[in-house]
Amino acid sequence: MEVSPKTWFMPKGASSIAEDVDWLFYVITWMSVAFFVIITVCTIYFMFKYRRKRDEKPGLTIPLHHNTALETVWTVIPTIMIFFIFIWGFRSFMDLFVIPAGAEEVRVQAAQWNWTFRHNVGGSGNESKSNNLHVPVGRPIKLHMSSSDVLHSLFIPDFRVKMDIIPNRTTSLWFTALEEGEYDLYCTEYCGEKHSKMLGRVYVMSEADYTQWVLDNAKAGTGEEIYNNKCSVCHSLEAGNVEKAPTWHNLYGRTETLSDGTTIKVLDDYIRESIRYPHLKIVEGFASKTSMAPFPKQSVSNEEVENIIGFMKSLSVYKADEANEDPKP
Amino acid sequence: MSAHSDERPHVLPLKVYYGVGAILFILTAVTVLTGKYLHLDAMVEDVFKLEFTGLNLMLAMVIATVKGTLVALFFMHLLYDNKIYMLIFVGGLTFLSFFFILTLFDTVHRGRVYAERDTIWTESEIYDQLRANPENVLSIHGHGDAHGSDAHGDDAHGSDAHGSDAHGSDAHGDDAHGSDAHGSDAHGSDAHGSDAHGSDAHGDDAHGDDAHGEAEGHEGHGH
Amino acid sequence: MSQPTNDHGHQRHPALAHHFNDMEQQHESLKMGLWLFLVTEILLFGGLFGFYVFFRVWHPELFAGASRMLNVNLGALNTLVLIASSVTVALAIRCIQLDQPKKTFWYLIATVVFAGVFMVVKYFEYTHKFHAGIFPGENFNNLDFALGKVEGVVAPIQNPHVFFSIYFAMTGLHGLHVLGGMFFLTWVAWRTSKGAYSSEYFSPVELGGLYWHLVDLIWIYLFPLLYLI
Amino acid sequence: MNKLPEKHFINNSKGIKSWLLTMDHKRIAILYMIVVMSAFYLAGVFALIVRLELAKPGALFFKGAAIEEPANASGAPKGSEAAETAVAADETGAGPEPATAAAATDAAADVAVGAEKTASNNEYKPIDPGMSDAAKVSMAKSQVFYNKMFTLHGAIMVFLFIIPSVPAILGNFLLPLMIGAKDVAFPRLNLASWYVYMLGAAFTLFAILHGTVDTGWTFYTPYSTQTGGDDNTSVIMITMGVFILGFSSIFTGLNFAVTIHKMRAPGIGWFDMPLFIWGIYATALVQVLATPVIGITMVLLVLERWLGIGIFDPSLGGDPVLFQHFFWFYSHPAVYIMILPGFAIINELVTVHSRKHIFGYKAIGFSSVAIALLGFMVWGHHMFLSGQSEFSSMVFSFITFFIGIPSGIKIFNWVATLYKGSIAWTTPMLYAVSFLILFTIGGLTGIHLGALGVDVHLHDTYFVVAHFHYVMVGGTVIAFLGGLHHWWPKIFGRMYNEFWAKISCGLVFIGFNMTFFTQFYLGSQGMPRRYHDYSGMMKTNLFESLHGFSSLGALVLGLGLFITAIYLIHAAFKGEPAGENPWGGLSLEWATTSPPPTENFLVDPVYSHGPYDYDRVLPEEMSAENAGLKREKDRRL
Repeated sequence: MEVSPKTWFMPKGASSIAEDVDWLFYVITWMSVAFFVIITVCTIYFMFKYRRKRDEKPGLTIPLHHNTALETVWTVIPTIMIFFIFIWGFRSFMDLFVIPAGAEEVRVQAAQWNWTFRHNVGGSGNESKSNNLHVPVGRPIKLHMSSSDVLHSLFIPDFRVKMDIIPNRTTSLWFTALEEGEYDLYCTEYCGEKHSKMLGRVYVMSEADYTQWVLDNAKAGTGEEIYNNKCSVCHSLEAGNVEKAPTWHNLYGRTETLSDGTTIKVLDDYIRESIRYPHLKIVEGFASKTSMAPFPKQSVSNEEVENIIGFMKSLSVYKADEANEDPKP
Repeated sequence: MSAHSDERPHVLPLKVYYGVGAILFILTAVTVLTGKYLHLDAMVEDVFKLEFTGLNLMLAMVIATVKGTLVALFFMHLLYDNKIYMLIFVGGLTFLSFFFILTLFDTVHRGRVYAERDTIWTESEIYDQLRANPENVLSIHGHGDAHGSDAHGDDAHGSDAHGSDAHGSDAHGDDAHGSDAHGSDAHGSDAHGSDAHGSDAHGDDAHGDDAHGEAEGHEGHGH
Repeated sequence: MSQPTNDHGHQRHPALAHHFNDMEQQHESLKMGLWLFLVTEILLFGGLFGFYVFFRVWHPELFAGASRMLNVNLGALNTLVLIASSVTVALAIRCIQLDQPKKTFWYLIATVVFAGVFMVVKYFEYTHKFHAGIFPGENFNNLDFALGKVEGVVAPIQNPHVFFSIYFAMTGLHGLHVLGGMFFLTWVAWRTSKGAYSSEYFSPVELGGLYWHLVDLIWIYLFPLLYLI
Repeated sequence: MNKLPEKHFINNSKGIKSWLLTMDHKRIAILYMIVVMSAFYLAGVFALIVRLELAKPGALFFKGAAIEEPANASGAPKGSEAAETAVAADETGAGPEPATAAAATDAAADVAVGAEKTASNNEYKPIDPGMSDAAKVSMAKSQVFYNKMFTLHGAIMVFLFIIPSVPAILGNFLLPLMIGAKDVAFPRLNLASWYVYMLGAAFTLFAILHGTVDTGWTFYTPYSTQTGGDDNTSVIMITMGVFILGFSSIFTGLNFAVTIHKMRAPGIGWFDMPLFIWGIYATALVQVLATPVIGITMVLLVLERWLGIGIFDPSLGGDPVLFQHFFWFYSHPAVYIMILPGFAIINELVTVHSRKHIFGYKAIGFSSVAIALLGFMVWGHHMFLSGQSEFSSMVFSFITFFIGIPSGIKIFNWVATLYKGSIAWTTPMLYAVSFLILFTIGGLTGIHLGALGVDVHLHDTYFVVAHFHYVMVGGTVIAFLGGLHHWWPKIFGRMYNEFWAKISCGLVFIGFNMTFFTQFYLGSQGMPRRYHDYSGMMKTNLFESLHGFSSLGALVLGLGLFITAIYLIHAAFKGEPAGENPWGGLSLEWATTSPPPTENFLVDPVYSHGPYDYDRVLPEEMSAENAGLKREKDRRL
């Protein structure tokens, strides 16, 4: 996978999938040029060859109504060609949509007319925020995107990646930057007045520069911060300390049995639901203790819920991608 | 065009109309009864130990389709008319099914590759506002009895601490389901609030005999 | 092609438009035109049924829970009323085909009366909901669902206003179509009483009837989907 | 020399009432022509404004905006702030606190990136902080103005011009003539569709004047349900306008479908009609089956904005992607409502001007209907990246490829029709040939966008803009211009000036290619769609040169279309009489006087020869007196 050069049609392909996408683009283009040349040459040639002279009285023309052989040829050949294009197109689409294991996750928050990129600082729950995207070279990066108001779309032309961002969902895309440098980042889903000003830059840095940059920009750990002033009163972080509520130590990813006997895996959705509606799925043994009050949006915003999840992830040995058995409390 | 059309267009005998009408009545009764009292999912589960959901809906749809085809074939003369009308009618339905099927491909399979990409359904803010000031919230069991704080457990998590409603906070702990007798509804204190919807004052609303959400007929509505 | 007078020699029927050759062509054209219009109606309501299907696939528990609030008895009564009106309008068409304008007139009036009953029952349903604070969309003003206090439903239901928006959209649009049908059938009944229609020219009666059957057909699907889940 | 018949449908009754209450399909066609063409030129002006704005980076309009004028003139919900983006936004990452532009000092702009303790503080900021306040105010105002311009260009072109244009003007005029009928099946419904169109146009015009429609012609939620804050009127006005225009489209489609089925002259079967009728029939099917869905979508969008019913707006429990499904379920068949009449016209132009039997009559006829039906199953290719499930993207991409086949077959058949013909280089023929070339480019670039992998890069960029302009302008508009020139003598009985027609055809062809071929490069280089300004990017100067050239082309295209309007209107009143059959056509509309009498034919036509029998019948033998050839009925074998 090397960088595909900047050509008349395509910008520099500085990501791993750029080469495959460019190849498909050129194949379709040259096939189209071939068809276009056939049609235009025939048309122009017929126009000149059978041109009616200025004062010629035209008589009857040949009774050529149809020619089944010719018609089947020009139906079957295009069908085969486009079927081949579809297969190739779908294969590269799948490469774009399936995120390789071990990709570092960067949270993207698109708001009306600015970007906020959040990088986890070495698993300490702290985060560093910036308006521009800073990525290490050579490693797959996953952008975990959500919008806080209207539809947006993150597009990096040089990496050939684009994905819409929707308020009520998290969408994601991935790329592996091959060459250090600065690239443009656009919003390509019309989002209102400053849609054309919702720009950003992608700074591709070496591994060392990247880790240095992330540490420099680390802000107060939002995950930890919320825990300290809202959750620490009941939930503890040490293993086994469960007198009031389940400990968060190794909680993420563990399989818990609920008070009504069903078992669930403690993942993002369960945590989100339990913060909003704690009485729905109470782990067995904790139903009798003082029940947890629901945290509506005013007290813990969706953003902060995501940070809590990030913080809980950092407290547990469970890794989302690899198959690993339950972490012990 | 047929130059000569028979004067008397095709007329069905009377008993066809009455027969079809009767069948439709019976089918309506059947679908109402099965809908209300027959729980197919549970029955199939104990009898055949098979896990199905939405069997009731399927049965209701089958009955509705039978009724629909009866109306279409006999009342709308599709059976006896030029087949082009049948083609138009069925064509319309097929295009509708294209739309449903292809859109369901999207809505059903959203989280299929990555669960995180599925839609996150959050509660809309209007309920937070309703919880914030419950005094002018109406309810199924009657008018504007302040539901304030007899919600599940202590809901007073800073969202509606103001104790203005005359009830005070009901007992903590789980709320008695459904039987929250509100006889002593402090109608007076927030009468203005609860009828803000322009519906004229009802005097004594049908509080007492409100049989669990199904106001029998309309004796309660004095207007 | 026929000269101004019909090639059977007798005078052109007064109701035959100038650009049609004979009554049969006019009648068939009007019927096809109406059937195409009925297809647009099917697709219009199809859009709403679409919302019902997509949101039900997303939130089956919301639909099951929120539909508890609907009064099945009133719904069933409405269905019977509409089917009765469908039978009477079908009989009206049959009578005009047999040259009995008197009976046609009364059958049409019966249809309009049934439609009236349907609308009155719907009025009570709507007011019952408005009293319970169930308004479509943002001004939904009822916490029973959110607190899980609806009879027969334990867990709290999220965003019940979505179900009621779909409910009001569907039954509201259907109600409008019933009203439209009532006006049209009243006009046709008035024209019948004036003797405008006979077995040779009865297109408006048939068109009104076909339209009414479609309105009934839509309610036949609406009723189980909304009330009986 | 030819002379006009003394009595024809234009002069047989005078007065404004005779025009406004006419039941004659030919007069309704002219009423439509006046209104639809004025909508076209109005939207064309908006297009020129959009192109001029993009010619240069930076704001072109409102250059000298006075400083004291507060910036948030547009009443945008968050208060338009010219101070650039601030990372120090609160935890919820919501948009930055609105700071009134006028008071924003430069200091505030610098600190806005927040206390980033970065070694290199040259972090990129989209709006460079050095901009003066006046520049910021003018940027904000011209942005809002630009957004309105491209929205109105799109909405008026799509809903007011291109969907009604060919069916309502040429279809209305020619359909009864070509099948030998006196009028369309429901003349009153035909007139009603014109009045409904006028009502819809009035709503849209009000939305323009009221001024806050900046959602793009696609009205994507949740932006369309939030823009303009609580000032609902203009978005509701334009969506209601679209809803009403939908009815006009349904009435036309319904009318034409019944006419083709029921009103054909005796002896004219489905394969004896000109292929124009097949195209109009396929369009009518699509109009009837697709338009109601946009009707219900617009009604629900209005309810969403007004009552907040929570179906599309995620903050109220809805789903924006569902709106896109509903919108595109109509809008993709709508693009076939646009192109099928274009195909329909090209059949007539190619055969009449090369005086040769069409090649593959059944292939072209059935491919029209096939496109109409397949068109209903492919709308998802507009939404590959909109967050729909990967499975549905695959299904839509697969079906999309099959819709390319029928259009390809049509192009090959038309080119084959030219073989061994006697081709006259008249203006309609020049337009037909430019259609063949331009639509081929448009169709082939569709394959780039259909292939999933490439679409990820090309979606919502100028490549898409170029593609659909090649198909819509290069396809429908060019075919429509060809059709107008072809049937102008039949409608008004007067011939246009051939010299000026060729000049304007050349200008349109050159201007169009200059404008939109460059946009293919713009798009593949990554220039996003609907951007008011592309300053501050790394590729600004590359885009500047391409946009400049494209804007120049737009001026040439505009000039060409302007000249067309002038000489055509002149010809309608003062052109020299053209006679019944100036081009030597064989279909029935050439078998009557031009302009035709009110009842279309002097004597009722009976089938005597096929519309493309140039190998058996000489057009010169046809005459108005006997409505075609008075030969015994020898149906073709």
